[in-house]
Amino acid sequence: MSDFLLATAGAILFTVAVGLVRILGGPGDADRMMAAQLIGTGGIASLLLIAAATGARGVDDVALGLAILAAFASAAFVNSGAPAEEPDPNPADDR
Amino acid sequence: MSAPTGDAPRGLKQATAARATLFLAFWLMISGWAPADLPVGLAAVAGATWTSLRLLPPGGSRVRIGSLASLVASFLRQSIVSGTDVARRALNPRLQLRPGFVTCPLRLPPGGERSAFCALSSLMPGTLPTGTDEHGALLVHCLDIGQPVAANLAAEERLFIRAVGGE
Amino acid sequence: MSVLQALDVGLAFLVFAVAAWTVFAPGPFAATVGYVVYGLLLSLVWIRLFAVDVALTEAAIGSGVTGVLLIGAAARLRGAETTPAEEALTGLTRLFAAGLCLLVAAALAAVVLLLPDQGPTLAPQSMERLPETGLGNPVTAVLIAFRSFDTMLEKVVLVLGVVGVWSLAADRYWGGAPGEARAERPEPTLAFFAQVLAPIGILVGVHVFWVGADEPGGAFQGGAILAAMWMIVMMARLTEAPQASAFWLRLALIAGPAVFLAAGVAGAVVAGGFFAYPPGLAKPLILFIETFMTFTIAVTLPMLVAGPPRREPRR
Amino acid sequence: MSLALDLFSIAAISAGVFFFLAGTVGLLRFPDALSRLHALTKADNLGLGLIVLGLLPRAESLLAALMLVAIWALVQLAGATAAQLIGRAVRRKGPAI
Repeated sequence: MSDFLLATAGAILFTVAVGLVRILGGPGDADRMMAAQLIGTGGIASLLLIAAATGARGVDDVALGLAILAAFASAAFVNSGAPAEEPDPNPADDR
Repeated sequence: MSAPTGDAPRGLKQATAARATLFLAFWLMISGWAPADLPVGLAAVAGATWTSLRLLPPGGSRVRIGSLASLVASFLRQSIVSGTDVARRALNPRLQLRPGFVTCPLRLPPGGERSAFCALSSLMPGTLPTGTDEHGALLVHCLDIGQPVAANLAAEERLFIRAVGGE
Repeated sequence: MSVLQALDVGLAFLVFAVAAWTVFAPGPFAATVGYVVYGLLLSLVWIRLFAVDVALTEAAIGSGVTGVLLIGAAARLRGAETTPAEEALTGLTRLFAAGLCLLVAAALAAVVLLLPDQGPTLAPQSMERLPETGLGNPVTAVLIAFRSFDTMLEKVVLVLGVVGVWSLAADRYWGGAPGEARAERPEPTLAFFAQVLAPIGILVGVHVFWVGADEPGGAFQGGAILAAMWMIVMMARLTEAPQASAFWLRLALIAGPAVFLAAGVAGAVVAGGFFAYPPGLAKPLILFIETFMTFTIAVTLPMLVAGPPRREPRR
Repeated sequence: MSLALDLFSIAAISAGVFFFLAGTVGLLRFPDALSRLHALTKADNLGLGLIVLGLLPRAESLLAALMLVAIWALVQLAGATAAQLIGRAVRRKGPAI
């Protein structure tokens, strides 16, 4: 059974890798951002499978941490784009 | 959020108790039942409850357990349909896609409940909310604009409003 | 070759491929996303090496703190993809830089490959003395007991980092708040996410810190998760970043190292050695120090990410 | 009984892998960024859900099983949020942002 779990973890990593090839190349930054999302979901899936197969302790907390932080890259991406309309206060001006 | 203004203190007390219970259950789940851990757990629960109340002040919504269960059941069913729908379209040799935007007016006013509904609908078949237009209607991206997207969304919204205690 | 070995080889290949992609990526943003993906893959690698503590650190820091910091920086640089300094680089300079990088990589590879099969290790001694600390997690014992002075100085470095970031502010912004003002109406999707996630993240962060005494976890990982929660609340514009001149903020920034140092000095008086813990009291003392460290880390990291003050201080 | 549970695990986890595969095929074939976003979030979230379902009978305790469900729910929340955020960014500024 654990061989099956490891094989499926490998299969998921493989499909994730193929997806990464597609979206890391773009064309847009939004496509690239999806790579972080893809590896987040796929990574957690294979993490859980590997943990179930190898019985490593404490992996639940790692999966929990990754799940909590899975949307942070996308949040930073849209957040950094948001204030572009306002003029950026330029510190170099007042020297 | 149709907040009843008269019994605000009681609503606050109830919301505090409900959220603290929920967070305590979550703490016990991740940390276990050992009595030695309990003081730290209670401190963490207090911190989480304070944060939650500060970020999301309790509104007037009264969650109905029965309606909530049917909403969860509907959500689970919809996520299976949704994933199958994407899989079918992706694996279909002719790639049956008619992507586009549909404008869906919502009855929920802007606020936490509306955001929660948008989060749910982004996991439903073929729909992805991408913000609102100037009239407050939801701009939904769909994989197939031939589907009755707006009608489906309105039906889900009715179910959602019932679950959070509207009507 | 067993399935597990095949998986490990595949994982290693994937990590290598993403690393190579990051180096050769077309532009800073693409490279940054590649780097975030690389970090996530590394947490899988650490799990396979049964280094769950490191996997937790990688997950918390990589997806939370550095991910947000680097993606924010890369998106900000989007308008100016090539700086004048970059344009001035000739082919020869680039070749020289690549050569230097290769040299460093080769030296590191040589060190790893030339290690004796039974590498020099202090692990048996650490495990032997572990019961004296009362802890169950040897990683925490090494960090807070066996090499505590080092760990204390690392936290001082973090505080110095904040001072460095703040010193980039223009004179008139000194003491002000970093980032944008709190929005009149925060963006609903992100606001909802932060409202739901932050309390849960606080529970997880405290749990990871607390469990670190006996299981994988610890002050740094827990503090980093708490830091990420404060960051998402600020990103959603539900709260503003505090003013750099706020007294409570300054106090929070130094609380961890200060308590740690005080415990170290007290050890010199009470337990007969700088940073020695009195026998029997080691575990409660370590947890006491770690509590303040967690708090300081949770405050320091968001301040590093928020950047220099960009608004005039209110008085 | 344990054979039946094993078969259940194998079936659910295999179905999960299938949906990850379908999501990647969607990423490869769908013509625009927003459609690819549908493929990514919906198929992969269902894939993770099925894998969690398959691992539930193998969990050491009830708490461990609940934890798996909580991890799944948090990933759902993250996926829903990220999809909406990226989707809105693409709609506003075009796919080339």
